[in-house]
Amino acid sequence: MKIGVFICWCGSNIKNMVDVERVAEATGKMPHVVYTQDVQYLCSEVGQSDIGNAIDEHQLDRVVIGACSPRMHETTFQQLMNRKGLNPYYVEIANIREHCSWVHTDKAKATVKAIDLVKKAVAKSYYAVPLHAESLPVNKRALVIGGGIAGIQAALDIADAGYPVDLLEKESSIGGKMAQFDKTFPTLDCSACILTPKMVEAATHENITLHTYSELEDVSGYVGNFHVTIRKRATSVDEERCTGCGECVTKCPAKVDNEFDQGHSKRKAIYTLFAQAVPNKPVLDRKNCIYFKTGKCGVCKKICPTDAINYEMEDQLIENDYGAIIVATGFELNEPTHLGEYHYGHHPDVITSLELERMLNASGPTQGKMYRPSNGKEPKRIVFIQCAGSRDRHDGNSYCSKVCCLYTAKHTILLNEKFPDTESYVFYIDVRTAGKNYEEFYERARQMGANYLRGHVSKVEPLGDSDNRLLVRGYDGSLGEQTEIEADLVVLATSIEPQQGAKKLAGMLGISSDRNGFYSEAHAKLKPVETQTQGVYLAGVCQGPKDIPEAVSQASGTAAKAIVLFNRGQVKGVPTTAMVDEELCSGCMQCKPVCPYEAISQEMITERAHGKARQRPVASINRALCQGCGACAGLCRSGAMDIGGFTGRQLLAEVDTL
Amino acid sequence: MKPVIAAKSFEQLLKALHQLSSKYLVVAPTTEDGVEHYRPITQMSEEQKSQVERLSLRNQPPLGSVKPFLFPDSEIYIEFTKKDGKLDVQTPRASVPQIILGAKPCDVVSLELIDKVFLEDPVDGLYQEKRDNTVLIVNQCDEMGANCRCDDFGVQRSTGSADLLMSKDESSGKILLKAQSEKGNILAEELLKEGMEENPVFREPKVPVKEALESEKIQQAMDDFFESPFWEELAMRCIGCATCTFYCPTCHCYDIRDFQRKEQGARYRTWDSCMFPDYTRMAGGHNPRPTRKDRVQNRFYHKLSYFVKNEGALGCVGCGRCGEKCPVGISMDTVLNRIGGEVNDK
Amino acid sequence: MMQDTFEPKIIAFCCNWCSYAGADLAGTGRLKYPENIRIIRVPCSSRVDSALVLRAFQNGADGVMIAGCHPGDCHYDTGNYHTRKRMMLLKSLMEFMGLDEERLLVKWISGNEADRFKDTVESFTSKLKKMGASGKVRDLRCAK
Amino acid sequence: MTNNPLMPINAEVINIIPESNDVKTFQLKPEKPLDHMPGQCAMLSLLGVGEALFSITSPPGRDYLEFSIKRVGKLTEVLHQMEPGQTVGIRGPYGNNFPVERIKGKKLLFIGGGIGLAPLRSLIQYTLDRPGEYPEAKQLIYGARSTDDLIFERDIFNAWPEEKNFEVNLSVDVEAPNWDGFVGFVPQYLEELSPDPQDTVAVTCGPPIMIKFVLQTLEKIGFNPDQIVTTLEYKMKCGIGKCGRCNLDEFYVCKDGPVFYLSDLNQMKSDFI
Amino acid sequence: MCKITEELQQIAAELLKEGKVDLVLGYTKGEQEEQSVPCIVTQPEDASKLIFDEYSEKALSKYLLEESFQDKKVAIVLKGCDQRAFKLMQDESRLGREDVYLIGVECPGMKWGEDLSPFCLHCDYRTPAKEDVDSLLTGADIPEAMQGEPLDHEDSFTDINRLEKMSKEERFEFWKRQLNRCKRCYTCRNACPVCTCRVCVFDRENPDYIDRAKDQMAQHQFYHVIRAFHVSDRCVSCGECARVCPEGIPLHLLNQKLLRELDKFYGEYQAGIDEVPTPLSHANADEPDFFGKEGKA
Repeated sequence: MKIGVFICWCGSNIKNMVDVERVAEATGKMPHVVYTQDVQYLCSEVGQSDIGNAIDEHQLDRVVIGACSPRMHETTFQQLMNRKGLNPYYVEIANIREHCSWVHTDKAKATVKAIDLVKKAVAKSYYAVPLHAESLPVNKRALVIGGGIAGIQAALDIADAGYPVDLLEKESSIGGKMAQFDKTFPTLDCSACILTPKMVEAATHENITLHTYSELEDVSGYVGNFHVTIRKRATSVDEERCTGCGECVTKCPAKVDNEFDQGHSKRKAIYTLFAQAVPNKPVLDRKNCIYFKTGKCGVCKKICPTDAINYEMEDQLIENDYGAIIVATGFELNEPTHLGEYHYGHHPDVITSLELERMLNASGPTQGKMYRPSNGKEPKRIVFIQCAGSRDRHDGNSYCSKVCCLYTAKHTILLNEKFPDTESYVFYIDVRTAGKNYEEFYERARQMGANYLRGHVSKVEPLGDSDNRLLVRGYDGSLGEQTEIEADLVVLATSIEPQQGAKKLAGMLGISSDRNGFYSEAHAKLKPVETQTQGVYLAGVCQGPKDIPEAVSQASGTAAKAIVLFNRGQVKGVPTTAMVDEELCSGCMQCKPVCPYEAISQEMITERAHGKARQRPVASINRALCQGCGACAGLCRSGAMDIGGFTGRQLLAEVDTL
Repeated sequence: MKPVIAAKSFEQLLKALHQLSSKYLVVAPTTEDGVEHYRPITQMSEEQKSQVERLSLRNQPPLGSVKPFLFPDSEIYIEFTKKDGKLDVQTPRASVPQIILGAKPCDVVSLELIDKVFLEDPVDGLYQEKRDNTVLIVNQCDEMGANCRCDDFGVQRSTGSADLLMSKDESSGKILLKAQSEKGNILAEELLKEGMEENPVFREPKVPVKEALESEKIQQAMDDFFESPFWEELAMRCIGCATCTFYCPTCHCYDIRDFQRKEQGARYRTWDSCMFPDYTRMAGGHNPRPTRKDRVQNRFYHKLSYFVKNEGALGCVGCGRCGEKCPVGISMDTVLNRIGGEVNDK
Repeated sequence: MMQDTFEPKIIAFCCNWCSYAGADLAGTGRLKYPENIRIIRVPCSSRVDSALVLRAFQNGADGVMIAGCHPGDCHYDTGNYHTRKRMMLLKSLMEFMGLDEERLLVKWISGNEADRFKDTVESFTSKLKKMGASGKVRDLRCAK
Repeated sequence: MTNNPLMPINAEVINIIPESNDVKTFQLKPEKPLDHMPGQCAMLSLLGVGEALFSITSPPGRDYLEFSIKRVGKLTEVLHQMEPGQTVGIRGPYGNNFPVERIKGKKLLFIGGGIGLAPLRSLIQYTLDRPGEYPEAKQLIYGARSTDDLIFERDIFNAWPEEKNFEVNLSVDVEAPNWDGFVGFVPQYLEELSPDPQDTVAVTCGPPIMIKFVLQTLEKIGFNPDQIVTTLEYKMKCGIGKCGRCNLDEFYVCKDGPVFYLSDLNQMKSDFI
Repeated sequence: MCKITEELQQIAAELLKEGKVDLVLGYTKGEQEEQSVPCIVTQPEDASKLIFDEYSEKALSKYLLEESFQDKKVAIVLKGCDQRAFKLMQDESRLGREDVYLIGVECPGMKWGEDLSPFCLHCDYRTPAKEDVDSLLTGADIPEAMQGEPLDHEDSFTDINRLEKMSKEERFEFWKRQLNRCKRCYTCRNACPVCTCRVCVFDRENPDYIDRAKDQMAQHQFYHVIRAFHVSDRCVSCGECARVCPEGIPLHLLNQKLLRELDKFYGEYQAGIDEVPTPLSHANADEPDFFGKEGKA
């Protein structure tokens, strides 16, 4: 072993506070140090060639640098090592500038410290091992889970870049929540008008394969190499044969509440989700189908002109490999029945915003007419209650659902435009309008006559009059007193929540959720679309409440990440990963749950002991996934787990030197 | 001349020994958190001192033997500093004279057995120096403790290299000491100066000594027993700890280790145990005694066969410590009871 | 040893992404703090195991500091959660054994908290000065 | 001063010869000469690192001692990083030696594997140095895992084949380019060569598994146990029969060994390998 | 003869007779008074050696990892805590359930000198769950002290409370005196049913995490802190470490202190009963932060 020690002056930055010559001299006496030099600027070309020459001349196999922070110039020196045919991890840097000369004022003490730091680096370099990054090929095909606007956007972007995408949707049509909306804020664009072209584009794109009425069954593998099983639920309708004529839907005798209209209309047991559904082919809801319940009926099968109805159809399991997975599973709205004070579920005229949205929608249950569910009459006074279940630490979710302020403003505007004689009252805690043109939009709502009352609603109760109207008791903060408003209709801005199955999906994908159940991004600021599992990205509300433009831009962000991955064609890990000493490893797998990257798995090895071949388990590192944090090594009892560049021996050597 | 001296009471003896503590390290048996050990009397609490008489005169050895005072569990023999490539080596200072009060005959014989190994050429100077510096005051047991097998091993009331014998005259309460070596004589003189008095007679132990096992017979029985499946059974029960070896007064195995941090370091020897796998495992991985059976067998054969062949004596004094503390109840009896009737018939 | 001349030795394990960067920033900002600290770079505070901490004390460190990202900011997402769990246990065990658990400092210091880094070193150093040299966990063969 | 037999004396490293990937030969000059015979060992140590027993590779009568050391553990790792001019601790020599008297006038068959050639080399050179006492034919069968693992290349390829009456047979475990020697394990090669046991003494050393099969093969081709000598390698600490660990039955390998006749080993109750 | 012993002998004899197992690992009467020791029975006629009583403390499960027990069908006697240890080994892939016949026994509480073990007084899992074993033998004579609700941790391990009330210096002196007697015989480690590493960190030589010197308090502290740490969340509270220590060092207090802290801050977890991962192999944002009281600067 031949070590060269190089001490940088950094001009006067180090030299003024540290006696560099003494540092070189003192460390030069350490075992295996065969060459020392102090140099004016090690990072300069001259400094670099000094090191290079010394490597050649003294056949150095390790280099120790005393200079600025390794965070500054580690790569510079590693590249130099590379050029010299030495492994980059044979260079060790002692930080004698940021951690020494710049922060101290006593030259003698600073010099002693600098000597210690360089000695520590030399001791660490005794145990340096060459390291290389692992790379793995990437399967250039993406899976997008969730066919809402975020999923569609991500799929289109990736497909446009030339890579195949599978778009998975659990409903029978893509479109998601946006398909239920009437208008979008702040432009009041017709939601369907901007969404449907995207849906059609996705369905017809040569690189996109739709899997509707399908769910994720299983995921294994890792970035670049996910193996996924998709369960395509039986639709009982042969897609190839069905022409989408709708005859079966018309004739089906079974009627059930239409979820798409929030129960404000009926649909058939065989149905398409909505008029513009993509694909526009019906599915048979077996739970409500008379044939499936009683074995009699079979009307649809009889009248189908193409014989597309197949009652024997079974769920299909489709297996595919993907390089990247985009999660865009969206959200659910909280059913505010638990908020007893609002009387939701007890009085038909207390409805949610989405119910109102459907009513206002020209293709909704009322064709755009407003009515009071209790008596069908047009409501004259509508009270909106904000934060119904959001920002509520006691009975609801502590977070803000973010979009309610704006859609409520939208609702008051739409009501005002369509039904000028309705009065809108809005109870709110704060009105949050961060977003381009949002404040203006809210101002417009107020100017158009919406009455905003800052305060909590304490109770909504039936007034008991013949019209069955409601009394809303609340606190008006601007007046500083209790107020009561008689209302025809009460609209609750309910809380946005993660999907029911979010946790299960997270488990399959190995991603984590925050305390509210939304998926966690890898870094709140700098990795907002990545997850801890490499190759799995987050788009839309599944990561947290957001509006459409945010969801769309996040979706494009995920697409960009997937495209970068596919373009690169391989996953390259970090060189400083965990390593398992199989001789020491018991295979107890305590380390496995510690790993945030799911990089540790169990593997069986065969070994000979006492004359017999035996199988035994050991931990195994996927070096393409491991990021080298060392949480596993910090836990491993027998020290079987180590981190390249920060091995137990190296850290012990450092500790022992100080 | 074998002068007998007497102290009026044990207290007086202890006081006299205290007076000598500037010259000698005086150790005696006491209890510490319920565990019996020899400890320097100067470091004892009053409570611990009150235990000394009982344990010194008791017919059963304490858990800790006197061995650590002659063959310490860790002993540095080279200290060094390495500075700027320069090596500076020191050897630790010589040992101090010490008195061990209340040692048992089994302790004495165990030291004689260790002598056979350590004082044989090449002489282990570290041990010899302490041996020469030690005065053993031994009480001959009148009876045997529950786990004692000293009678079988011919150790019962052995006085061999004891420097002073000690007994209590029950009628007068006097503590009698009889010197039987040069070191013993010197100490007796010193104790006389500290207020002890000459006494005409020494009280000899009451019970007659039983006939011991014949070492050659045991060795032969052991050799005949080598292939027995008993060893595998015993090894299956053993958990491979070092209790038996670390509490054995005749075990003398040691390891040599180096220690260094920064510029300072030491080379020391420290007790090792044949029950540890790494005792024989070589750096390359090969281990001539790879299984626990090999190790268990080696321990018993070392005591009951090899020692006889090499040193002419059984390597066990029947003190019973190993069996008493073994977490799975393996004792010398476990083996002796199995190696054949002839031995047990005596 | 005289209290005012006693210079404690502090070994600090700083995570590469936050605390080490914070220390770097203190340097860049030319903040001044005592020379007593020696920083060992680790990828994440969770790399540090109890053995390393105890080894530092054995070798004669008067204080050991483990610094990581603030909870929630870990570069590796969850590393510092492990750190705080493990180190809480280590500290409570040290306390239970009558060892000076105050000599083990666990601190969250982000990459932009140069002042916090400086303050931490200053206050830890002066605290250790008051406490005097560590003797309870030191291997006597390492005594200076 | 205390008479401590565990106290090493200094020896200067005067030369280091790389033998293979993980074996280096160290030429040492102790501050006081250590007189040894072939087969004996000595304790080498570095303060602060550790101490271990190594067999002496050089024959008696040189003004240095040679040790061929394979890098397997902590001490050997540090030894391998040393440079000439540095100092190591040494004490010894320890153990018995090859039966240089008993083998006088016999044909000699040396069988070595890997690093096991190290102790044999001392004996080989000893007998070559004294052709009058050892005039009969000599043969070496030596093998290693690969061509890279063969040690003492200057002896086995150059010096020894030049000697009169000395046949050198080499083998490697696995095929290698430019290798025209035997491919396979040493016991196989031994069986293939089947040297005549008449008036011959076989001396063998190597990894335990090789020794085991070599001994079987020797007996198979007609050697009697009292014609077979081997040297055992056990873990040792004191080297003087006191620390306990290296016993084989009642014998201490450090003191009563390391050289044993197979006829003696066969008397042992314990497995010696 | 107590009911469990009787049934145990019967089952053991049957299993051996029918060739269902090669050996039965249980307890037999030791050579000393009030001592039961591990016992291996291979012949049906020897089944009568087997006993089970209040001295059958030794946790037998770890024997199954020994080379001598490989490739054999073994029946093993397990108390509640032993079964927990077995389960943990199983969860940690140290062995499989298939080749072992588990004979669960109801534990009457083990002796601790003259008294009952504090572990047993605190234990709420004296008897293995029926579904976890192949045979379950119940009907032990339960001493009165064990008949009610198990004692709280505080009421059972009162020494911890006592130590916590001491000053730091008193605690230091207490442990210094205790650990001074440690000879590093590794009996505590070898007896511990959850110390199951293939290679123990304390046996590693390169790097040597621990020095072999027995005269250095620092090395003893190191050993005992690290040992307690490695066992901490995995401890099945059998009490073997303290029982086997020849120097009577109350090692269990270290483990139990850690368990108490873990339970206090992260919720109760009982190794070998609750599912893995054990508390130290996972961590999350919601756990208490002891080191960030001043918050972010």
